[in-house]
Amino acid sequence: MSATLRAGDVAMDDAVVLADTPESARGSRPWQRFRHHRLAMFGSAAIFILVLATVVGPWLIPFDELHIDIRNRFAPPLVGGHIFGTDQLGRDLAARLLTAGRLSLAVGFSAMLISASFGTLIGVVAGYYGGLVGAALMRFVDAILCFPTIFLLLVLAAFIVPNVAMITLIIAATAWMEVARIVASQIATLRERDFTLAAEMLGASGTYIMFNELLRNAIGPIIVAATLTVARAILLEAYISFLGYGIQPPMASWGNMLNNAQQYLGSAPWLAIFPGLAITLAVTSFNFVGDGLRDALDARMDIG
Amino acid sequence: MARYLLVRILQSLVLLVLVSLIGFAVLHLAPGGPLAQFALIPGMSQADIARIAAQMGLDRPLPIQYWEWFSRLLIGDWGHSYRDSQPVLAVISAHLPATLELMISALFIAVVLGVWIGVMGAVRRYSVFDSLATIGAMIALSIPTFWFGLVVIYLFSVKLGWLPAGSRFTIGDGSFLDYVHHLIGPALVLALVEVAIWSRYMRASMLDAISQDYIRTAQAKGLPRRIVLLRHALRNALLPMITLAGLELPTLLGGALVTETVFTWPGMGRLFLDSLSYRDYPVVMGLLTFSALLVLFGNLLADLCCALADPRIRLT
Amino acid sequence: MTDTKRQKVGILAAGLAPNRRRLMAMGLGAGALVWSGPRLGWLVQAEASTPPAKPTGQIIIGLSQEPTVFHPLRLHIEVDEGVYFNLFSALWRVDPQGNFLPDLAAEIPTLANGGISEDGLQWRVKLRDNVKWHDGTPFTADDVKFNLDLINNPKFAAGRRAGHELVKDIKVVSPTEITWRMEHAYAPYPSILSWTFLVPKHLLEKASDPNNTPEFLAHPVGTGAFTWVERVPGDHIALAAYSGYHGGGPYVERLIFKYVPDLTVLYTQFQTGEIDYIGIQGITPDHYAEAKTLKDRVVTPVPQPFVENIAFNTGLPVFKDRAVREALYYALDKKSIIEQIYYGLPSPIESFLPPQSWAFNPNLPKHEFNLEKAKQLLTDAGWVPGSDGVRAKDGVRLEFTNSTTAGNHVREQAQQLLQQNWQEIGAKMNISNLPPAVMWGDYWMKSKFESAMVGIDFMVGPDPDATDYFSSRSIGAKGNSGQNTTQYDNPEVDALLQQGASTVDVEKRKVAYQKMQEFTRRDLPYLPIFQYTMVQGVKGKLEGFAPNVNVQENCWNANTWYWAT
Amino acid sequence: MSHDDKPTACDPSAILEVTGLSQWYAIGARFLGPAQHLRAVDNVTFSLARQEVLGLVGESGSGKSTLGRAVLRLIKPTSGRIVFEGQDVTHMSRGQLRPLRPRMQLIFQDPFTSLNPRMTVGEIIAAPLVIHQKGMKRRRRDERVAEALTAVGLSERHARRFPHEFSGGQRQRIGIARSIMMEPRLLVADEPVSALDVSVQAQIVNLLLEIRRKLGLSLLFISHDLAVVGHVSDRIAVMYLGRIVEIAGVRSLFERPRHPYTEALFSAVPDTDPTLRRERVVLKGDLPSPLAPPSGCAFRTRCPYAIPACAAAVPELRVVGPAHFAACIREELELRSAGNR
Repeated sequence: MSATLRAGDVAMDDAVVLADTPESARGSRPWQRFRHHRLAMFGSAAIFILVLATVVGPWLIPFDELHIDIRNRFAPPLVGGHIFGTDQLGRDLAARLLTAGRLSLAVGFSAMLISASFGTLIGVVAGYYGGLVGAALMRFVDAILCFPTIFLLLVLAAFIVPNVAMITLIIAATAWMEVARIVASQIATLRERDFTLAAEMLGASGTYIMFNELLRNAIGPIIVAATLTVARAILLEAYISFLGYGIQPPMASWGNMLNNAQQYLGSAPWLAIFPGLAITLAVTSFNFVGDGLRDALDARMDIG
Repeated sequence: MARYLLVRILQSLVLLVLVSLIGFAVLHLAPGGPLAQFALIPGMSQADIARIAAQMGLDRPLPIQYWEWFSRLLIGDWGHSYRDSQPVLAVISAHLPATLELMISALFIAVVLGVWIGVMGAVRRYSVFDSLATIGAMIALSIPTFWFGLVVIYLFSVKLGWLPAGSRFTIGDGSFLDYVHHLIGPALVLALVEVAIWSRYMRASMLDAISQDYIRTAQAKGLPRRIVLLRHALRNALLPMITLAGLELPTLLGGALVTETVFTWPGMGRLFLDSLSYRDYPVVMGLLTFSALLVLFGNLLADLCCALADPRIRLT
Repeated sequence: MTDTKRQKVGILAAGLAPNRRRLMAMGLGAGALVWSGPRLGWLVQAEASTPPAKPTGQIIIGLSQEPTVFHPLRLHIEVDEGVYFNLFSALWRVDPQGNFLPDLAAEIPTLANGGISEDGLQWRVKLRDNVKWHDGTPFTADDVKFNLDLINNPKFAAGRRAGHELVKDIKVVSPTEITWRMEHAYAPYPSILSWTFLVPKHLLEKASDPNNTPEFLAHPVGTGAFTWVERVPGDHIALAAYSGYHGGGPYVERLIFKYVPDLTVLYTQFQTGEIDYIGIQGITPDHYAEAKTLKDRVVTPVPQPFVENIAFNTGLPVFKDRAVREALYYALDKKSIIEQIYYGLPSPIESFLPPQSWAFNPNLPKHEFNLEKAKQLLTDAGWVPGSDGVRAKDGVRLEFTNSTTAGNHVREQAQQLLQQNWQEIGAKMNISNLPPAVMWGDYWMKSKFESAMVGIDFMVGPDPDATDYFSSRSIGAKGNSGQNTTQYDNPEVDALLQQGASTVDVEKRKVAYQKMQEFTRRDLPYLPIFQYTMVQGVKGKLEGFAPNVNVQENCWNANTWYWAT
Repeated sequence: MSHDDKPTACDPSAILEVTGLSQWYAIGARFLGPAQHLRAVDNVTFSLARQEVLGLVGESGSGKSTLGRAVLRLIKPTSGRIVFEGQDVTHMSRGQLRPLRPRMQLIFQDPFTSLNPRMTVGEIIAAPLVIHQKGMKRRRRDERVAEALTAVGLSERHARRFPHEFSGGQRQRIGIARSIMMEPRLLVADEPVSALDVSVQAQIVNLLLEIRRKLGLSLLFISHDLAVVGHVSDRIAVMYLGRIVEIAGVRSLFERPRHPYTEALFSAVPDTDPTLRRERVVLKGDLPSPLAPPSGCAFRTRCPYAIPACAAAVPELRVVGPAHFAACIREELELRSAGNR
């Protein structure tokens, strides 16, 4: 039994050295890199403000986003206390913009969670087992990637009863392949590392190796991909809502606000401008953060 | 090489079958159908609808319908559109030129601008130009294409009246200049995202090339920086971009769909949306298959070009 | 954009042939056919300026939907008919006053001239002898027989067979004369024939499969004023003047149907002059005020026979109670919908029939927007508000979904206004809009919806006979053929419908239908909101243009259009 | 020579018996096109007694590591038979092997890649417990980790750190701690010190020997360094191009090597001055490609004593002395031993 061995039994001059190594040196390096990424910090701040605004904002605005004031349609910004004006039914645009943001961000986050989980699952299995299973899974991924995303999205969206959950699901359904690919290639490389063999040698099951040993090494790229997926998902929601297949009224999302606004482009351009800016800001922020994370979590710098 | 080609083509065919299977399943398993909107025509009985459905073969089991469609596809028969009864290939090829025109001009803008911005960014790394280009590209990637299109229409068509608000040409004019005039708006909108992508990739590729030993050697030998960069670095940096052109096809195609919608451009995207809402299954299937073919072909071509251009890449 | 098209489809689905029915109501149905002279180009004489000596210039017609089917007997949509009027000819056509004008026929068959027998069963049609197909082949009675046979050919995917299936014993007497027997008398048949465009026998008879005629579909050949030039899919269709046309004109070299899927862009192009005429959906209401001020443009609101409704599925417990339907009607802010959302263009209505119909009942109770009355009605009927403010009775919550074609923005605005109106009286309405291919399938036909916002033309054929929509024997959900999707079941209405359909005496029919309108106004299976109005725009210099409420497309007489010099 | 002298004999005291083991890899076996076979291990037979240390020595590419992994059934052998503790494990599935894993363990050559960089040392060492003793309380597990760390000369404070914070030698200690966690009966050490600084090598070797002594386990010690192997082992097997060419007790082998290749290896062992070390200086040419090994004796292309007969047939391992086997047809050769250079 190992307990019968005592430290003193063996020379341990090299073992003593590390007593002074600073604690958790590893944890801080990516974080420092991230903090020095100006755009990423800007993005984080913007996301924080957006989330805060959409969560708290609607209570601070003296208008209900669903209240129709039909005789006060198309009020331009700053008229009648409506800082962003009113829409085609006389609803306060600022209030709608914020609640729409709540929905758009929620759809983006949820779609990311679903697609990242599913993509990771597929990627891990494909990367770990390789062979026939892996090839079959990756060909499936390839096949779906052959469709331009918008085509696939529309085909799916055209045939479902549009509600928030379904929209989220179909966005996730068109966004998981990238994660799957990244994870599969990561896992396939990691699988060849000795520590995988070591785990196998310990009698670990495939599931244990995949999800306890390998997955944590692919977490960096997954986080990066997931962040960029949020950006994509927000955009995709806007696209399908714009094309008329997305979130249905009276619920507001940035996409369907734009969809409704384009008809009034000439007469009430603010209806199109504000939601468009909101989408751009949100998506840009997530892209900035994703970019920053990519630099900060660069696998080459970190994996032993 | 020939073997590689054969293997790749076989792989692509397998993918194509998968693609069509997925497309077919999604289309046909969904509720609704191509005849629903005729159901309310006065004097149209439900028996009439059933009769027409049977004449269209819509009442048979799905696997049989798929097999019929697929086996015809193999002999080059893509079926006929439910809407205008024309062969699907003819329908697609009628809409193809408009889309190609848009895609090629957007790609042209993207390559020229993107390569220039990328090279300048890499050469003057961390300069103000580089930072602005980086931020600009990130923002361009984040702007919803359709919204940008709307803004362009609002500014240049509605407010300034410089550009037409849509369509591909003025009927009765149709001169080259007229075509170009109509093309400017949608091509710029579609190019936006592509410029961003190309400049990002080009910058990375160029940075990679500049850091190569032989470039440093060449510089050390005292060759003018300009010559070194253009003759040696740029050539090597452009190589990976060939692949990008192939890989970017789905994005470009998807972008074209949205742009065509905003600018009422009579291309494949327009056709796709119309066919979808009419449940014109043969055309939708045809378009899905066609775009998948295009994408697969693009990827294959990119790989081949890359291999031919760079002897270091072995095709095994 | 897509939604404009879908909006169209939504309306479309409510009835393909709106205007022509009114013509029948005024014409044959009322027994007051007015004969016009044998010359088709009569309108020209009415014009002040004169048309050019030879075809000059081109006219561009803007459409928000794309015509795609060029075989007029096949399943097609409304927009295709604009092309048919100019490419093909029917036996006769109809003018804005509702008069039939002989086209391929030499004269209109009537009782007076012996074309139709006393009992309405024997028909004899005399044809023109100077008509040639665009390829030069003469048009004869054989062509007419071929068309009637083709429609009834079980292998042929004919769009509609109503009326035609009654035609038996067709005999070609001579190249210019044809006779047949009707299985039973059918008053609307002359009207049906006015939009039955004939196709050439010599080009189609050889096809072993009548549905598989790709050559003809790609290059249709007719007897109309214009010949086929080309179709640029997704963009436009071009027709050219036919020098051998048997009627008046044509006076323009080219007629172009341009497809612009976005109504706003369509309007912009009308504004800039790229488009000479906006058809079908017309100018959107929000552009009406601005359009009126445009120079050299004639912008006219044209009433349509569609009635915008809220349809209730009375098969559901919540809508079984008439008090609920009545209360919802009281709580419907009709005025705001019409004045704000539709810019005051359409007119409010209480009946399912448009005021232009001879059977229209003008004495129905006027709608009143009264929330208090609505609440009182519900409370009296036992619907009491729950903790969340939504009323309920015997465990049934006053909560339901409302559906329409997804993407129809203007309707969605009205829906949201209704939602707010009804919330105030404790009724919860949830919006669940569907793509047209789902909405108008079994969901609508088999009464799987809860409530729907839909524009319907209730008239069938020539007259106000709405058996299809109100008879308890027309409930699709109960396996019947028909469109009584509200599952309205009233024995008295059934009796009145029967009474109205079984007599030819117009006065007796009028009594029955007016009585019936009182019932539908009281029972409210549909809440009538307004009668549709289309705003059409045309360039001022376009001469010969004559709006015609009796046809699908106002390019019905494009053969007489020309540009004033 | 008698049949009993053959090392294939069934020995009840043996913990591991390997018979005719071959490990071939198909190369270029793609869709379309013929396959070639790489004979990484070719018809190898040996056994390992309980508590014995068997050294396995050979150049890189000779198939030592493959052999090590094959006997542990980390790979599926092409042919042959592996008996571990009396159980035939040759054809066992991964699932069937799982309960046996705690009793056979591997120590990796590269301490940098064999430890999961995203796991703390504590997690790494606790992994066997997590896998095999699922019910174990977390506190008990931490205790066991602490004990193991102490046993290999580290401190329990190190359990919360990540591998990259440690030096190579320390990492190897972590690897050893992990592999002894479940008290294995057989330990295969695959070049455990070759990636380490010379100064640290001895410590690790001594640690291994210490552990072997304490736990009473059998050790298959794989190395290209004959000096290290000689220090550690009871017996030594010399491999060349996938085959065992000589196998004997340390003393016997060092005093009188009977295969020219063994002699060549001796010549490469540094004497006293490490600066003189020049490996395989006496061998001409490179290691032949294992894809196309020379006919007959695979070593003949580089052997200073090769004769035409060497090409005729693959020489069998034969008894050349007490428990000393060699596969060379030139038994008469007087080869230089480790000492006389």
